[in-house]
This record gives sequence, structure tokens and C-alpha cells, in this order.
Amino acid sequence: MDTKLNIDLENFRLETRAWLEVNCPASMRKPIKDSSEMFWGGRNPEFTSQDQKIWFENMLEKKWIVPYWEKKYGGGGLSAEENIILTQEMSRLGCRRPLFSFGIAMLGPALLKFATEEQKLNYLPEIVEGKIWWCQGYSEPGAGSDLAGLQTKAEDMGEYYLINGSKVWTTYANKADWMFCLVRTDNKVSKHNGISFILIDMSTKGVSVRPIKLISGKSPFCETFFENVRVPKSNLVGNLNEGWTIAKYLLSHERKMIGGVGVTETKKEVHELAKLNLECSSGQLNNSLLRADIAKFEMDETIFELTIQRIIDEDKSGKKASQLSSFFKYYGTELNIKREELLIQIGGNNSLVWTPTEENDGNAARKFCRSKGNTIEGGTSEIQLNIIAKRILNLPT
Amino acid sequence: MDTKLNIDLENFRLETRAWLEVNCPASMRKPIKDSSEMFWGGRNPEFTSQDQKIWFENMLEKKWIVPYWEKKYGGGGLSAEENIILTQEMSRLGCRRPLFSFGIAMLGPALLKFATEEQKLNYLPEIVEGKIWWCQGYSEPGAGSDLAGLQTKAEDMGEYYLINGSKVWTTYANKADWMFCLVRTDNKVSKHNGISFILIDMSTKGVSVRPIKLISGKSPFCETFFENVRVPKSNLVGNLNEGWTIAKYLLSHERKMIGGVGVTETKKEVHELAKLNLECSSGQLNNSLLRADIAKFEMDETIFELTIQRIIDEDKSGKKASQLSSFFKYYGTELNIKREELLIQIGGNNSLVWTPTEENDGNAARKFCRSKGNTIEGGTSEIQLNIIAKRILNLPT
Amino acid sequence: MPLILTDEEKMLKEAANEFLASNSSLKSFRKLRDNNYQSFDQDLWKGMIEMGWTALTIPEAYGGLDFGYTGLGQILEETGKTLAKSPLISSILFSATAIRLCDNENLKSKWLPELMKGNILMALALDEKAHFDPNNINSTAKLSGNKYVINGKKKMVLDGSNADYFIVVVNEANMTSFFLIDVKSKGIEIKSDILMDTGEYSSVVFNKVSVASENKLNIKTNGDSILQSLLNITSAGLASEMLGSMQAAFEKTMDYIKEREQFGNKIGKNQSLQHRAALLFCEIELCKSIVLKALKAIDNDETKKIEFSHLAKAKLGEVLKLTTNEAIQMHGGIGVTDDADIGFYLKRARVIQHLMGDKNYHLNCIAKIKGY
Amino acid sequence: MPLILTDEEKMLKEAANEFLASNSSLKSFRKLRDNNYQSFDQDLWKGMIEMGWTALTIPEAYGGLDFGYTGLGQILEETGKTLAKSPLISSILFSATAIRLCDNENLKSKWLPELMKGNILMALALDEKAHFDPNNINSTAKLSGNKYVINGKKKMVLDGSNADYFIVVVNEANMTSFFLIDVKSKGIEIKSDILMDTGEYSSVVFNKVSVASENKLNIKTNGDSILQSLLNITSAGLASEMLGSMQAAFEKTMDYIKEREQFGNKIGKNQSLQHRAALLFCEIELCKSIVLKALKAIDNDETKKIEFSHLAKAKLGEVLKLTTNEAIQMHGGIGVTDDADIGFYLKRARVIQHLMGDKNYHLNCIAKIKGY
Repeated sequence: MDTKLNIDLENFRLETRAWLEVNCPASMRKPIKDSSEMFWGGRNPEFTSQDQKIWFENMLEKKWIVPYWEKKYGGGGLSAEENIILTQEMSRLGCRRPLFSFGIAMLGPALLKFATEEQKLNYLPEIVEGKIWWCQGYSEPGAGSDLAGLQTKAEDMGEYYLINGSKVWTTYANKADWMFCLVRTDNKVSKHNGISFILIDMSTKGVSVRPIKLISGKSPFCETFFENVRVPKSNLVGNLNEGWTIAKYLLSHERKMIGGVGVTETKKEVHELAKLNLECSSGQLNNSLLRADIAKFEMDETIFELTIQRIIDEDKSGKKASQLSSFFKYYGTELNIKREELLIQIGGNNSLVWTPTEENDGNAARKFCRSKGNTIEGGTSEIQLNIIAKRILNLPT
Repeated sequence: MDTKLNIDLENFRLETRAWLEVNCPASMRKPIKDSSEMFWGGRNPEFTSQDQKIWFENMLEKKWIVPYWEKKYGGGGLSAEENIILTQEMSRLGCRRPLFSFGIAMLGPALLKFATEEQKLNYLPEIVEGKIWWCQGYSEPGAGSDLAGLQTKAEDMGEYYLINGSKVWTTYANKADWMFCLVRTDNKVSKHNGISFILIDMSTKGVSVRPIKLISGKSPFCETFFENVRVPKSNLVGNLNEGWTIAKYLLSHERKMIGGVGVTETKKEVHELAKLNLECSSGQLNNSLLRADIAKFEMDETIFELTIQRIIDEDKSGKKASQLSSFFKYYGTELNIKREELLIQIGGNNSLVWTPTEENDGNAARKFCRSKGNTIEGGTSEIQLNIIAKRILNLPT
Repeated sequence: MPLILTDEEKMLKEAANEFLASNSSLKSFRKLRDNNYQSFDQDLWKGMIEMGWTALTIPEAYGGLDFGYTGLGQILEETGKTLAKSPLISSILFSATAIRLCDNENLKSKWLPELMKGNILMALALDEKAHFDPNNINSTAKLSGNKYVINGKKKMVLDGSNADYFIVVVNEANMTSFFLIDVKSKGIEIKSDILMDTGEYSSVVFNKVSVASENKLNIKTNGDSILQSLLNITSAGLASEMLGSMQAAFEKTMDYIKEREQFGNKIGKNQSLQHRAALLFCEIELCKSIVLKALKAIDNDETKKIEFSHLAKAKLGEVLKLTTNEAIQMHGGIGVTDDADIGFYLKRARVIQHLMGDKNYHLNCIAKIKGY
Repeated sequence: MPLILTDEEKMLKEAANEFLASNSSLKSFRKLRDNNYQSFDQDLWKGMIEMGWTALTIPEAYGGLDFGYTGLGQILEETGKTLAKSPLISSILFSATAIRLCDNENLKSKWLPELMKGNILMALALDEKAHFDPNNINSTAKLSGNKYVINGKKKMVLDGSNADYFIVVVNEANMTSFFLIDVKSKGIEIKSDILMDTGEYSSVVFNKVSVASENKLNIKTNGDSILQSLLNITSAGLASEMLGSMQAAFEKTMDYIKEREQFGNKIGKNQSLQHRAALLFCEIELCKSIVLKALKAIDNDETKKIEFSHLAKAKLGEVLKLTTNEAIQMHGGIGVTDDADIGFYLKRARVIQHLMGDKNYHLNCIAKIKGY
């Protein structure tokens, strides 16, 4: 590599480190305990602390909310190398993300790849500034895993699209300002070819939202209903009836996220929790059957983490894209379910408590219940196995 | 129950016991070590001991080779109750079966249900007397689990059928005198409707046999080839093109046998073998992970045996036939595979020896390899699961 | 003895099925939960008493039917199907059994009829730790004059806050003893938790609680062997409820995948789901056998009853876990919402499989019995 | 350090793949077996030596390439695919590594070049029981004058009857020691077994075998720590071969189910087989990662190399068992005949997974290291 470039990057690292030290408040360097400590922006932004506000505004001013987008879209215009350095330095200090946003993680990439320049200039800066809280409208009550079987229809009424139908599993639809949404715009062609990708202002007349309660209790998920909702035709992203291409692009993105790739949360190892909660004799758990299950689980967990590392390293080294997002999604979520099953066994009575008390917040039981959704949301385990069998192993259909 | 009858049955039990004590030689009351100790009869009968011959001849004279068939067919004409008593008394003394025969277990039931009276009188007594060794010609090299896809064809040549094709997995075809066989007699109808059940003398011109070697070594299985073999039309059993009905009837019979129902072999418990071969501390196996696997296995093994008992008891009590042969075949063979896997782990090096030496006969390794066929022969595990899903659970096709 | 139900047992089971079909449902279960986790429905409980279910295991000498645990098991299997909440487990399976196994004739004559009639409720105070460990009871009873002083902390006392009396298992001079103690006695402190299954389980502190020596339940009989018998019976009884839940969850799931369509087909047409369903079917067949065998072995006092009841609780714990997980997964997104009922089985499964020892606990017991 | 092969390692692996494709096959494996269980093919072995494979892990000071175990691992992965039989494991992975880890410069200078050139063969005599238990060596060495007397019984000495020398692991005053012993020494008795994988494994009795003290391999270095390092390396090396076998068995099975027809369809169209194949694919991806990590951790002397090599042998043992079982089952009837090659993988799998410790052994080691 160019020596000059190397020196520049080293300088960038030092400057970044110094800037973060000064501008990131101490409380923003602690791990996030729960979703209430996340800042999501939106038309009615809610900061839960003064530090949170300062941190967001400092990063916004520095243009580092989305450091790797182009400057004209509100990004920081950093090179890939600079962006990696910034990420490394933030994680070294433990800096929280200043803004949580499906606009950044999900909609942004789609707009960058498929939208008109006008749409990009219109929507991307608002995402960066946290002015609009976006939610995602993909799944439907009747469709389940058969995402392309969606029935919410957008009829061409000349000046606008008339939208009728409903979406389910729309995370924070009750708080979001806008939704990016898949709708059916042609009934007569095969199901994948009649879908379009459209943007909907949630304050439009005819949009209503009902939060969903899960087996684990309250959730950020909602059902969203559209009754004769009028949406301007300029809100269409990409070509009419080609929304499925955009959806696929974003789905493979999402799978990696859910499978745990890139998440750097430090979890306590299962055997450590077991040693805290269960009896041992001469350094071994007395419950030898549980010990066997833990050993087996930790073997797979450690090796799965190494596998994520290996695939990332292979991708970086320029080996052709490995199409492994289904593998990550499948294996990562199945492991998480096993982990939660082990944890409630280890916790015994204590992990079964449901209604919070002084001694017990009931989170163990609720996390356990919540984990059951992991192998369903974002494409069931069965769908992932189908994809692996067909696209990677080329087994006959 | 009738008191008179009860007394009669009690007398029958006492008489039977006394007769067996006198007529069954001591060496014929020991468990059979391997297949070489079985008497199979046939045109060239091979007795491996004088006691074996005596035992067979005594039972033949007593008409107890097939005690429950009618006397006119060479059977003993015993009632169901008497037959149960005889079985109980034989197993109490540990008496060996005097004659091993697919004719008794497989062909006999088919003939009794589907053959003409003439055929019954012709074939059944020879089966009882051990004069003819029968083998079964069902599977074909190309068909595998798709039994009904068989291609061996029998063409109607007016006076005889002309048979061409081949069969595989024909147990002891190299020693058998006759084969009961499924052949295709109509190509133009759906595959299940063009099959017939036919009897073939193995000494007919054009029949040749090749023994099959398995991964476990030699086997009783053979491939059988038919090249322009002429078979008299009177050898057809049941109606032309209705052979599939007979096959199904016998298959469900066979599944029960392979699944282990009715087999009363006394196997050493896995944990006992583990204790003989592995180190323990304070009464527990040191290898706690293997201990966990053994505990899990023995749980399932014990409960599977109870389940066989429960279903038999339910059948006896007149509850409608439970269609559970696929369940027995599937679960019994999967358990056996698990058992063999555990046994080679327990045996360590000793169970891996292949070529016999003074200290080690290599049977552990060969039994292990042989077990891999259990979940394939007689209908694969996958076929059994399909049957359960469709016929018992009524899941959609 | 054949491994099937007698005609009387079959009739009892069918009657229970009919009664519960019209008096209990997942809808009532949900209603009790939404009504601030109400412990049970008084009308349903009265109905159960009228049906004679509380009398099944009470000896005739005390006015009961002496019908046996195979009978009670059939009832519990049926209540497991609709998750019917009642004091049947805490008062009858646990407490009445404990009293019956003891040898204090005065207490038996006085309380068994009362329990049977539902005039009072009792709760068993056995657990002390986060994990089931009945061989290491730390609560103590000490004789002081003609009274006993009880000290200790109990956990997981099912229906503890509804009970009129506790049956408390204590260590008395390194032997197990059983005491009947009025919940209103001085020195008792009760705190209750709602667990994942919506059930109410109490932590009870006994601080120098003074109990008349007449309230000791085991006089001459060895308390350790009473405890062993009690554990066998409770394991088999809980396994019966688990068997019912398992069958109901499985049936609901089969119904669902036969109806629900995706990608233009019923999802039950997917062969991978079919094979998993078929495997569940097989496992449930095994469960039926071991539960029945454990119950019969208790009623017939077979020597292997200890092994069979351990096996029952272990196997049922395993298969109920598998069944409820598969049930949720096969229901897909709907399955993890509170709108669907299937999640109730998942949550009940994890509590009941833990109650009185989980799979690992019971398998370990068997391995120890068999000496490996 | 990224978890990928370097360019040199990739080139080495590709060259090995090509070489073996034209010089080794399951057909040759079968031929060796049918030729009275011949241990290996001399021509293939010569070719391997010419390719430099025997020199990869020999330090430059002794004329080797000092390329590292990641390199040897790639070779073993490739040999695992065709089950190529050679002394690469017994002489190089086991014996040359043992000598290299020791500190007897005279022996190293003398024998490492000889091993590398294939002029002689050696075999490691470590096991003594039916199960791997390297921490309880009963064979002993005792100094008597300027000679050692060796006593003991060794088992599972791979390629023992072809060896010119044994490397014998013994207990010397409660510490591990390594000796180089001529197979023709007085007091040695060799008996050989053919195991399920067609490999030859000897039982060797050492009865008062007298060995010059110069033939002790570890002079100052602690023999226990040498043994630990040796076990890490052999575990990672065997895991590499297992990775190759696993991939080959899986590929052959996928090819088969894409071609074979039943009920009018390719059997690979069955969704239940597809899901099981997809699961195998995932497990094999995990295997690739842990084998590479274990090899790299050895070459880079990472602190977690002990954990990773245990994990490699454990995980590969598990997945190779699963893969070979599924391979046979998916092949159906053909799979259990000797005519088909797929059974060779099954039989090799059960021996190699046992060699140097099976899954349970290694998982237990990790649990102990982690203190639970």
C-alpha cells in the first residue's frame, strides 16, 4: 500500500480518537441496557438524557451520523478505509450509535441503488438528520413466509395510487413517520412480477396502526392498516412492478443482521452462568447431563463466531461473494434459541418468574419467549434451508 | 371365560411343557449364536448337529412346525389360545425355532389369503415339512424405495409367462429352491395396477444368482437375474395385475418384524457394557458425556419396548387395528443404529477391529456396519415417515 | 397385566373429556390470566369435586373412591389439554397424597375428607432452591417440649397464597418429616410470584414457627420412604398433565398446517414438516406408554415403579419441550403472538417440566439407580 | 490475522488436489484393501516426498521447508478426500512432530532429514488402553547404568509393522519421556490388527527393552508439555483429514441424489433430504473454520491453540459421524453394499474420530480447561 496513504490514515485515526474523546459524553460510552436508551429521531424526537442529545448533535455536526454516504446526501463522505477506522475507534471507546434508524440500515441502501437523484436528495438528508423515522412494510397477515404472496394493492388512479390492505410485523409503525412498503401493482402477472416499492407518509388519511403483543409481552411490532390511502405517484421507488428486486436486495442485508453478523455484543458465556447458579464438585458441574449440553452448545457457538470471522475475511480478500446470508440467519438464530433454552435450565425457578418483583425482573423468561421468534422473523429457518438447498447446493426443484 | 375351557387350556399347557421337556434336546434350548445355527430346510437340507435334526423331526411329527395352520395344510390346527401357550412354553424353556423359513413368515400368510385351494394344498405342506426353501423377490436395482416402480416383466406367451429382469436384496437366493416374486404384467396402466404375484422355481433355465457383499462383509443377500425364464401360468397367485395388494399385505407384516416387534432376544443393557469397559468413580462413569448419551438412549429403548407391549395389548383388547407398523419399523431401526453407535464408542479400539484375530472376532465392527442397513431395508426411514404423515396424520399431499 | 386402561378408567377419561370440553377452554385460561392472574375458576373447581375427581385417590376408609392414580392420571391428562387451572394438583395430587402416605390416623381422618370435599385447600412446601433437590432439605423441625419449632425457607409452593394449610417437608435429625401447618401460624411470611405459566408459586419463610406435635404427619413410617413415594406419584401425575398438553399442542399444530396456505399450497404439504410431524407422532406414542406404565406401576405397587416414574417425567419433559417448540415454529409468525393460544402450551411446558425435577434430574436418578 | 489461507497455502492446496486427482483414488484404496490390506502405495508415497509434503513441517535447520502445519493441514485435507493411504500421518504428522518438539539435537539432526526423505519410517507408540488416555501412561523407563530399561504394552500403534523405529511415550519418574527405539531391539513383540478403516494398527509389548540413554528424545524440555503440544498438532492434523473426507462424502452424496430417481423424481427433490443436506452444508462450513483456526493457532503459537485443537477434533468427530451416516442413508440400498465406495468414508470416520481422542474426550478436556 501507498506509504503516503498509510500516513494519512494513521493521522485520521489519531484525529478521530481525539475528537471522540472530547465529543462523546461518558454516559454514551456505556453499553445500551435496553431499547429505551436508543435514540430513534423522527418528527417528535425523544431524547432520554441530555448526554444523548449532545452526542447526537455533535455527531450530526461532524457529519458522522452516516459517515460513509456522500456529502451531498448528508453523509460524511469518508472513504471505506476511513469508515473502518471510525468504526474501530468508536467500538474501542464503546461509543453508542448516535441514531438508530431503519432509514440508515434498510431504506438508505435501497434508495442509493434504485431511486432517482431527486428522491435521493429528498429523502437521504432527512434520514441522516434523524428528522424522519422510517418503518418497513413487507410482511402481511395472510402471506407469512411467502413474502411475494402479498395482497396489499396499489391501484393506479391517474394522479395517485390508491392503497388498500394491511401489513404486519412493522417494527415501531406506531412511532414511525414514513413507511417503505411493498405493494401489489399488477394482479395478472406471476406474483414476483407485480410488486412495487413505494414510500408512504404514515400521517396520510386512512392509515391506522395496532401494536402487537407477543408471547413474551409487549413488542415494537405493529399491524398497519391501509384504507383507501392516497399516495403520490412520485413516491414510487425504482420501476413499476420491479419492487421484488429491491426487496431481495434488502432481505439478504437483513438476514445478516438477524443472524448476528456484525453485532459485537459481549455475552456472558453459558458455562460461567452455570457455575454461578449450579452446584459443582471438584470444579465440575454436578449436573453432568447439563454439563454435556453446555459443552456441545459452546463448541458450536465458538465455532460459529469463527465462521463469521472467516467469511468476512474471505469477502475482504476478494473471494467471490459467498451467498451465505441464509446460513448465518439459520444457524445464528437456532443457536440463540438453544442458548435461551440452556439459560432457563440453568436459572431454574428464577428464570421462570414472569411478573416483575423486587428481586426478579422477569427478563429471563421474556427473553426466552422472545427468542422463539428469531427462527421465524426475517424468513423462517425452513425458508433459509430451502434457499441453501436450492441456491448453494443446486438440488433439484 | 368358560371354566371348562380354562381347565382344558391349563391341561394343554402342562402337556405341552412335559412334551417339550422330553423332546427338545438341551442344545436346542440355548440362544442361537449366529445364522449358521439356523436350520432352513430346502431340497438340500443341512443340519449342523444331530440335535438340530432330532428337534426338527420331533416337532414335524408333532405337527408343531406351524402349529396354528390348519391340519389339511400340514399345520397343527391349534386354536389361538393354544398357540399362545405353546409360544410361551417354548420361550420359557428357550427352545429354538425348529425351522427358519420365509415360507412360514412371508409366503404362507399370502397364500392363505390370496391363493386357490389347489395352490394352498400344493405349496403349504411342503413349507411346513421344510422341503422347499423360499426366497422373496421384491426389490429391484433401479427401483429402491419405489417398490412399485419395478420393471421385471412377465409377458403372457399363451402357455407360460416369459420373465426378464432382475431382483436385488433377495435373501438367500443362492440357497433357495423357489422364489415368490413381484413382476410387471401390464405396462400401460398406472404402476400399482400392472403388478402380479408369481412363484418361480429357481432351477428353471435362465435364472442366475450373484451374492452381494455389504460394507459389513459377506451377506445373505443376492442379486437374481432372469433371462427368458418360462414360468407356468398356474404359478400366478391371486388375480392378474393385483399383485400390489398382496405385496402391501406382506410389507406391513415385514415392517413389524424388522422393527423388532415379537423378537424376544435378550440384549445386554448398554450401561452394563459401559461399566465393564469404562472407568468409573464412586459408581458413575467418568466419561460424563457418554453417560448422558447412554441415559438418553436407554430411556428411549425402555419406553419403546413398553410401547410395543401397549400396542399389542391394545390390539388384543380389540381396539381397532392401529396401523403402527411404520412407527415400529422407523423407531426400532433408528434405535438400533443408535445402540450400535454407542457400543463402538464403549468398546473403543476393541470394537474397531475388522479382520478376526485370536482375541477379537471383529463382530462389533461388522454389526455396527450392518446396522446401517436397518433404516434402509424393508422401506427406508423416510418412506415410513411419509406413511405416518399421510396415512396416520392425514397431512396434505 | 395388560398395558391398557380398564373399562372403568376409559369411562372416567371420556367423562372428563366431555366435562372439560364444556367447562374449560383456552379462552377461560386467557380470561383468568387477564383477570390479574387469577389462580382458578371456582365454578370449574366445584364441578370437578362433583364429578368425584378429588376423591379418586382417597381410600374408601376416608370416604374416597380408592380408584387409584391411573384414574387421576386420566383426569390430569384431560385437564392438560385445555390447561384447566384448578387446585387439583396442589391440593389433591400433592397434598392429599402426602397425607395419605403418612400414618397419622387422626390427621388423615380429619383432613382427607375435607380436602376431597374441597372445603379447604392445601399446598406442599418442599423446594428450597432454584433447582429441585429433595435430598437436601435444609428446613428443620426440632422438638421443644410437646411442640415442634420449624425453621426454613421454602420456594415454589404451588398455590401457596390460596392455601389454608401447608404440608411442610423438613429435616428432623437427618430424617425427612412432614408437618401440617396452618398458614396463619405466627412466624410465617408468604410472598408470591407469577411464573411464566400464569401459575402462582409462593416463597414461604418459616421463622420459629411453633407446631403442636399432633400435627406431625409421619409418626412411625420412615419419612424418607414417604418422600420417595410422594415423588414417584407427583412425577407420574405431572407427566399425565404433560401428556395431555402435548397431544393438544400437536393436534392444534396439525390442524393449523392442514389449513394454512403459503406459496399456493397448504404448509402441511411440505415434506420436511411432514417428517418432523411424523417424528413427533412417534415420540408422543412413546409418551403415552410410559405415562400409563408409571401410573399402573404405582397402583400395582410394582418394584420398578421408581424407575418408571423417573422415566415418565424425563421423557415427557423432553418431548413436551420438542412438541411446543415445533408447535410455535410450525405456526410461524402467528405462533409468537399473544393473540394465538399455542404459546400458552410453550410457557406451561417450561414450568411443568421444571416442577419436581427436569429431564436431567430424573435421568441422573435412573443412572444412579442402575449404578452407572 | 485474517482467518484465510495465504496465497502460498492456496497454491500448495491446489497442487495437492491436482496431484492426488491423478495419483490417488478410491479405486486405489479398494485395490490396496483387496490386496490383503496393503498399508500404502510406494509410488504414491514417493510422489508425496517429491512434492515436498514430508518437508513442510521440518525446520529449515534440518533441511525442511518450515512451511507450517497450516500447510500440512491442506495436504491432509486433500488426502482425506480420496482416503489416500501413506505414512504421512504416522511418520510425519506424528513422529517427525514428536522429534521436532523434543530437544535432542543429535537425534533431530540425524533423523528429521531421514524421515523427510522417506528413507525410514517411524511409528508413535502412545495409546495403552481401549480408550485414549494420554495422562495415564503406564509404560515406564528406568535408568540403569547408562541405559534405560523400557517396559510396557502399547496399543493402536499406527503403521507399527512397517516402522523402522518407534517413538515411545513412557512414564519416567511421574513425568512423560520420549524414546526412539529400533523395532528390532530385543524384548519387542509386535502384533498387528487391521481395523475397520483397512489401516494397520499394532500392539507392541516392550519387555525389558534396553535403550541407550542417547536415544532419549527430551533432554531438558518438560515431556508433559511436549506431549501437550504433540496432541494439539495431531488433533488439528487428523481434523484436517476428516474435513477432506467429510467434504468428499457430502459431495458424492449430493451428486447421487441429484441423479438417482425414485417415484418418478430425482430423490434430491425431496424437501426433507434437502433440509438435511442444507444442515450438513452449514455444519461443514463450521468445520472448515475450526480446522483452519486450529492450524493457524498452532503456527502462530496463539494462547488458545489448546482450546481450538480440542474443538477441532471434537466438532469434526461429530460432523463426520453425521455426514457419513447421512451419506449412507441418502444412498439407500446401494450405500450399504461393498460395491459402492461411500461406505469407505463411514468406516474410516469411525476409526479416525476415535484416534487421539473422540468427541467426548475432547469436549471434556475443554470443559475442564474452562473450569466447569
